Amino acid sequence: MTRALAIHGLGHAYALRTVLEDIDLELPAGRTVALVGPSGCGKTTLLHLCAGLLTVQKGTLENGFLRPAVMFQQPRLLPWKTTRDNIALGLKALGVPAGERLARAGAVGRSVGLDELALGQFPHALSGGMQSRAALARALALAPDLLLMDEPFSALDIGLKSQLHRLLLEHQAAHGLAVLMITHDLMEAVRLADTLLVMAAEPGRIVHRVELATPARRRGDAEVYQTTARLLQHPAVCASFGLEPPAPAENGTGGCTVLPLHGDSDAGCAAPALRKKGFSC
Amino acid sequence: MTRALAIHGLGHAYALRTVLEDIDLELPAGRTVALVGPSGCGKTTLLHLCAGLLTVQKGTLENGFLRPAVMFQQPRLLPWKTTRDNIALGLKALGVPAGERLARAGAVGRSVGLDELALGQFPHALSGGMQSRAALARALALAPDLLLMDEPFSALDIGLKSQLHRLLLEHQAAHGLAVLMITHDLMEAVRLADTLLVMAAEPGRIVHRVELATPARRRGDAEVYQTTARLLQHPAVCASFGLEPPAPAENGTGGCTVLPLHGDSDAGCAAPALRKKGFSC
Amino acid sequence: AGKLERLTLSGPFAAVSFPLIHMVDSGALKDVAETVEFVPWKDPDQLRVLAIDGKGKVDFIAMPSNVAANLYNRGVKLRLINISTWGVLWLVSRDKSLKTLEDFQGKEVLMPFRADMPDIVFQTLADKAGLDPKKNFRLRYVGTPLDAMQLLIARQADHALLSEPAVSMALRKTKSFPVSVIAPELHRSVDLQQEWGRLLKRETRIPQAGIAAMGQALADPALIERFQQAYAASLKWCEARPEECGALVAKRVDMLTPEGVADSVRADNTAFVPAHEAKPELEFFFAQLQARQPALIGGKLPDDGFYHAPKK
Amino acid sequence: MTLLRAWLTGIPAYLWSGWGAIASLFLLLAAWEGASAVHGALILPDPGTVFATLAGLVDSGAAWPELAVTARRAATGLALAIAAGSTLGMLAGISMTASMMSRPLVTVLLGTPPIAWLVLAMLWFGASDGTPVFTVFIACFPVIFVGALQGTRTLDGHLREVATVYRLPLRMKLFDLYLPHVVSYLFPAWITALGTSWKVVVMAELLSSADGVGAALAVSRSHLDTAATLAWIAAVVLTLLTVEYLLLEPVKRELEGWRRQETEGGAA
Amino acid sequence: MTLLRAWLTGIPAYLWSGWGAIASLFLLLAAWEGASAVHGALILPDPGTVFATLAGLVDSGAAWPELAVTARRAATGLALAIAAGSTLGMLAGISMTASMMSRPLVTVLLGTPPIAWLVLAMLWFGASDGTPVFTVFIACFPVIFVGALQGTRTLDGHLREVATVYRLPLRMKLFDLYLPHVVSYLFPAWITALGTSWKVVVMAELLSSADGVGAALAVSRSHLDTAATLAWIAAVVLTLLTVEYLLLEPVKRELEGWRRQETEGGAA
Ligand SMILES: Nc1ncnc2c1ncn2[C@@H]1O[C@H](COP(=O)(O)OP(=O)(O)OP(=O)(O)O)[C@@H](O)[C@H]1O
Ligand SMILES: Nc1ncnc2c1ncn2[C@@H]1O[C@H](COP(=O)(O)OP(=O)(O)OP(=O)(O)O)[C@@H](O)[C@H]1O
Ligand SMILES: [Mg+2]
Ligand SMILES: [Mg+2]
Repeated sequence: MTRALAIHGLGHAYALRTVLEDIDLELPAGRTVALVGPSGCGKTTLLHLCAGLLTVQKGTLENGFLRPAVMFQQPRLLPWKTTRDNIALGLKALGVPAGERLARAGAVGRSVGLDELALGQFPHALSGGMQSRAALARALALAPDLLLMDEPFSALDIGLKSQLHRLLLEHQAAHGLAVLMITHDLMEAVRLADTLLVMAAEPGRIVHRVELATPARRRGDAEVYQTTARLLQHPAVCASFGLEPPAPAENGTGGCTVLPLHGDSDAGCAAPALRKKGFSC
Repeated sequence: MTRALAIHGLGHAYALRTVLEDIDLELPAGRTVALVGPSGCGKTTLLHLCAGLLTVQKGTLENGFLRPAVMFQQPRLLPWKTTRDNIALGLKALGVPAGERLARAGAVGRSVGLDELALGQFPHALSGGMQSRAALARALALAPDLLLMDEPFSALDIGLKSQLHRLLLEHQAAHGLAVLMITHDLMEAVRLADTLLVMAAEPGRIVHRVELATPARRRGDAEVYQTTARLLQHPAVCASFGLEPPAPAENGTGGCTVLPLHGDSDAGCAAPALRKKGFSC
Repeated sequence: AGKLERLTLSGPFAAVSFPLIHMVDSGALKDVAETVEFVPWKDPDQLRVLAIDGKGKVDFIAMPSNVAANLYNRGVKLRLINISTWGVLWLVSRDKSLKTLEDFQGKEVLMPFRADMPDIVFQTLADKAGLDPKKNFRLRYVGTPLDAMQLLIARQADHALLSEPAVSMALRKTKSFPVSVIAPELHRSVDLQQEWGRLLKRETRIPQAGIAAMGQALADPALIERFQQAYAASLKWCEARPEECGALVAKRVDMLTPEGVADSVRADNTAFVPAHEAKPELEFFFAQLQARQPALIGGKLPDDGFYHAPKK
Repeated sequence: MTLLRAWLTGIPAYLWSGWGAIASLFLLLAAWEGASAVHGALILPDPGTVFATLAGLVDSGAAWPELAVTARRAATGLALAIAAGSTLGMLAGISMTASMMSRPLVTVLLGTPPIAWLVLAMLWFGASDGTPVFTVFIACFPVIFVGALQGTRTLDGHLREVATVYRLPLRMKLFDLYLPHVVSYLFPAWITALGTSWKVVVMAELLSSADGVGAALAVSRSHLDTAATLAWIAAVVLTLLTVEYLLLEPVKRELEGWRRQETEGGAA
Repeated sequence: MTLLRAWLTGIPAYLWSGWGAIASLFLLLAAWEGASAVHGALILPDPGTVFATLAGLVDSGAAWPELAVTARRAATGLALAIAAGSTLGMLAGISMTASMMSRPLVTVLLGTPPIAWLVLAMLWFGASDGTPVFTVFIACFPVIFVGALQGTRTLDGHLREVATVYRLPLRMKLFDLYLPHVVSYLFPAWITALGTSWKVVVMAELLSSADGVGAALAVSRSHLDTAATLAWIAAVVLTLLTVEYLLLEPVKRELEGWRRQETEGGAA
């Protein structure tokens, strides 16, 4: 089997409720796919399917990677292990001897900004962001060839976020890592991904696909910004996020609004539409 | 006691480790204070002190509000109660009869975008974003006069985020709600807050304070953007987030970089500095 | 014949076993076997384990006669060889004036072991006296004689049906410090053996317990004969020297005191009677039991194979 | 009402999933049969004989009154122990001091051989139901207490904070916060206590009482009637299995429903 | 090693926090004294007399050998039950089928009065230690099994997914994932089993043994020597308290250290 993740016509239902339909996705080694979409559209479900935590009900999923690692939406650290031991969990499972394992865990922990004190504490004594960094470190420590990440940076401040973006890109360059990541931050997705998939809800499906030609490490801020802005102009994307596309006549740059920072223009942005019926209060 | 939260010289230590020092803060009814700062600097600790979950060790904290509500960083829903019952928890504690309580819980739940199906499910069957919305609804259902929120919108997509921003502002206008919120999204803070406090770590302290004069509901996108950009120029803020302020000569707008979308200019932005020693990998 | 390697005697902590203990202690059977040992049994479960055939663990075992019949009827290979205990049942009472069964009418009587032989004997006698055991007495069943004794001493009850050596132990206890300070004296009241004779118009004795032969002994009439002699001698020795017998037994059995055993030996009604001679009395006794509680003897009267008869 | 409904609707699905249980009971019977063949009927009669004897006891009407008496005593003692043990255990779990103070008493209760109580119980309760009920209570109370105590102390501190913040009154704290969590600790304790109660009541009757299964057992034991002895024991165990599978399990399934769905959702 | 160190370092802090426990034991003594005054020395001798008798037994050297024998039997049976119950319970908890199959057997074990086993045990083990050890095992095994089973089944599904994803081998699953969670269920079970083991071994010796505390108890009981009877029982209970507080509790504190800190951090 080639080192790639190949999904064709994948569907999933919880009991009688279909949450995913007809998903197609290719993820070869060394590439990054970012998944964006409204809350509850089935992103996590798709990720869990890729991780083998849910059985495939419909369609096919072929995972040719040898050493996948998953970072869940919640940190899911083992509360009875110190942060260092938590990070070393995957290594222990591989049979790495204690000394080496803890040294490597410590190094990875420090690389995501956890100091010695934090590494020695139990998870409950860590702040939210520190917990999610520990979870990220646990995944990275494995030196995986496929990294599945569910909103990995959402609990982090802007400084840490950009540091970890760099870390991830370096890691990817060094190890040829394939990454499937879920994020709510469009700009983050555009910055890191080679392929960007936009999902819509009910049932969860892919409605838009963007391929980014420039390699992520050489992608400039301007390009990131422009791509994001273009993305927000796309009707399918607006519809998926329940945003009203502004009338093209009114606004030169076009695109739906919300993240209004797409220029210095103070064009009047339409208020986002109500996504669900009965949206009141 | 007046309906206000007044904090003076507040400090806190876990065991021997000081995490908060000399915090001063005033939050009168109807106002919003946003707290931003690097991960692990003590924001959640401060919020828990305000919520009365930690005993005050140093300084004074006076809370004159009658009905505070807290939204934690993690959803913390009771796993054995359906979403609707979870939202109604605070109402049940107040002795609201079952019928009315569930009706009100349903209404609030729908207002944050949870449909009937989700309201009837147990929390584990909700997606991450749905859980955090349920936690928000639980706090809002109480019709509190003080709302303490820890990263309330970080698990939500752009569309929902802006919807809930509007919801919060409406709620505040209608009930004169005081809000203390923690966020990692500077723009969100600038959009919603009347006062913005920037914290730095080790020990956690307030290093910068911004008062926003325009009421939040009338704050335009342009203003939000400009204030955010100005904020990122401030050396204390840059230092707190571990960002290198770009040399003023090179860049017209100045300010440290990271969120590079502060204009169409594609000025070369310096890479963020490493915040901790030993940052490697 | 060659000497046996091991000879095992067994019995409960009651009068039937005292001679067995003396036999082991005095080396009466030294010429028959290398080692002779005594193994006590305390409850029906232990008895069952000792009694399973095929194992050949026990050779002579002391037990109540009805239990022997019961085991025999259930297919255990054993034969009754003698009866030595002819009366150990007494009513113990706080009231000196009660002389006959009729005097106990309307009184609460503690009765250990429901539906066991003493209970059935009591009921039979009551019936013969024209009384309904259920209506004319208030029988309170308790688990063990110990519980009955404890209730007596604690003055929670005034009358109890007990057997030796429990009777003697209880009487001794109530006269000795510190018990007597609180509990007034107890009296050996009605002798059930006397009542048996009076009401059933027979000899004043009940064939209550004896020895059964099992295992290797069954096939060895000479061994049985030898045992019978030794047993009869030891029984006589005990009767003649209650004090010495008491000391001997109490040394082996922690639960009994020398005085209690001695009293018991003085009081009980012993006589060595080979099984075939006791057969009529036994059959009468079994018939009485069968009439009320067939399960006590295993449902039917044992056939002739049950009674050991020496070859003339 | 909800419990009753759950009980009724739960049964069919439950029976279906009970095949494993039935299979293993048959395995047990087979082992019994084997042991009986080895040891002979005096020591261990075979299941056929025993169940025939039991059927005889039931037919003759001898079984029901004794079983009813014993069941009444076991149920009373158990109910008292469950009520007192669950409540006191949870209260002790909430307060650190109460927990420190109650623990050694529980150990004393647990470790004292019943012999020590029996005389006192006979004095206090005489020949009434009191003695076996008291014995059952003493035997079951600490088991349940310890479970409730531990369950209360292991509640997630985060949820406790939610309760503080939303100002739950004590009643709600007990019933909406602690109980649903503690139930998962109480259930093994209840199952243990249920089994224990039957065993203990039989033993107590055996030692002290004139009626009930234990007394019947004592009689058949002294008659060396092994088949009847085992028939009585079989009656006890069958009653116990019935109670557990028709009553306790469906209740458990209902109360822990949220947990089951979680597992299924997570691993399906 | 870590356990041993934890045991040693835990003691001083532990003793300090033990005042509440000691206070409640004194309350118990007071109640005993009161009851003794009401019922008289014959039924319930006062604590002073009993402890004097116990001191006499200890001085005369009569107590230690019996206690040692009994302790050996209780410890053996308990160790076997803990090993088998914890392991099998956890395995049954991991597999749904195993859990379905084992539950009724456990109920049968729990609910069968020891009378039913005793004959078989005597037959298999004779007069050796076997019978009491077996009885203890039978009494303690189901308690521990049920605790382990329930503990395993209540592990957070999320953490189980982590184990799947990080491909933990079975050994790690047991020791790094399940055991630390299950321990919180096992501890009440272990405490219960510890108490039960002492009680049961004494009762078994009382019925079937020539030595040990139970046999001594039988003797003093047959002499109607209430003071000695209670002295033996006091000896058993004191030993039990010692074992529990010097051994089990410190171990528990160590193993559940992460939980304690959590509570303190959360509520301090
Ligand atoms: N275990 C489950 N049982 C039943 N329904 C579930 C379960 N898990 C998720 N769902 C439902 O499936 C849908 C998709 O959930 P999923 O967690 O995949 O969303 P998501 O895209 O990750 O959302 P978010 O961005 O909020 O995390 C939701 O409507 C949710 O209610
Ligand atoms: N219960 C605790 N015991 C000991 N230390 C703690 C505890 N809770 C938090 N800390 C420490 O206090 C510091 C501040 O934590 P806090 O949760 O307040 O950070 P935060 O600002 O909310 O961070 P984040 O943005 O990552 O949520 C951290 O270094 C953390 O390790
Ligand atoms: Mg998700
Ligand atoms: Mg925080």
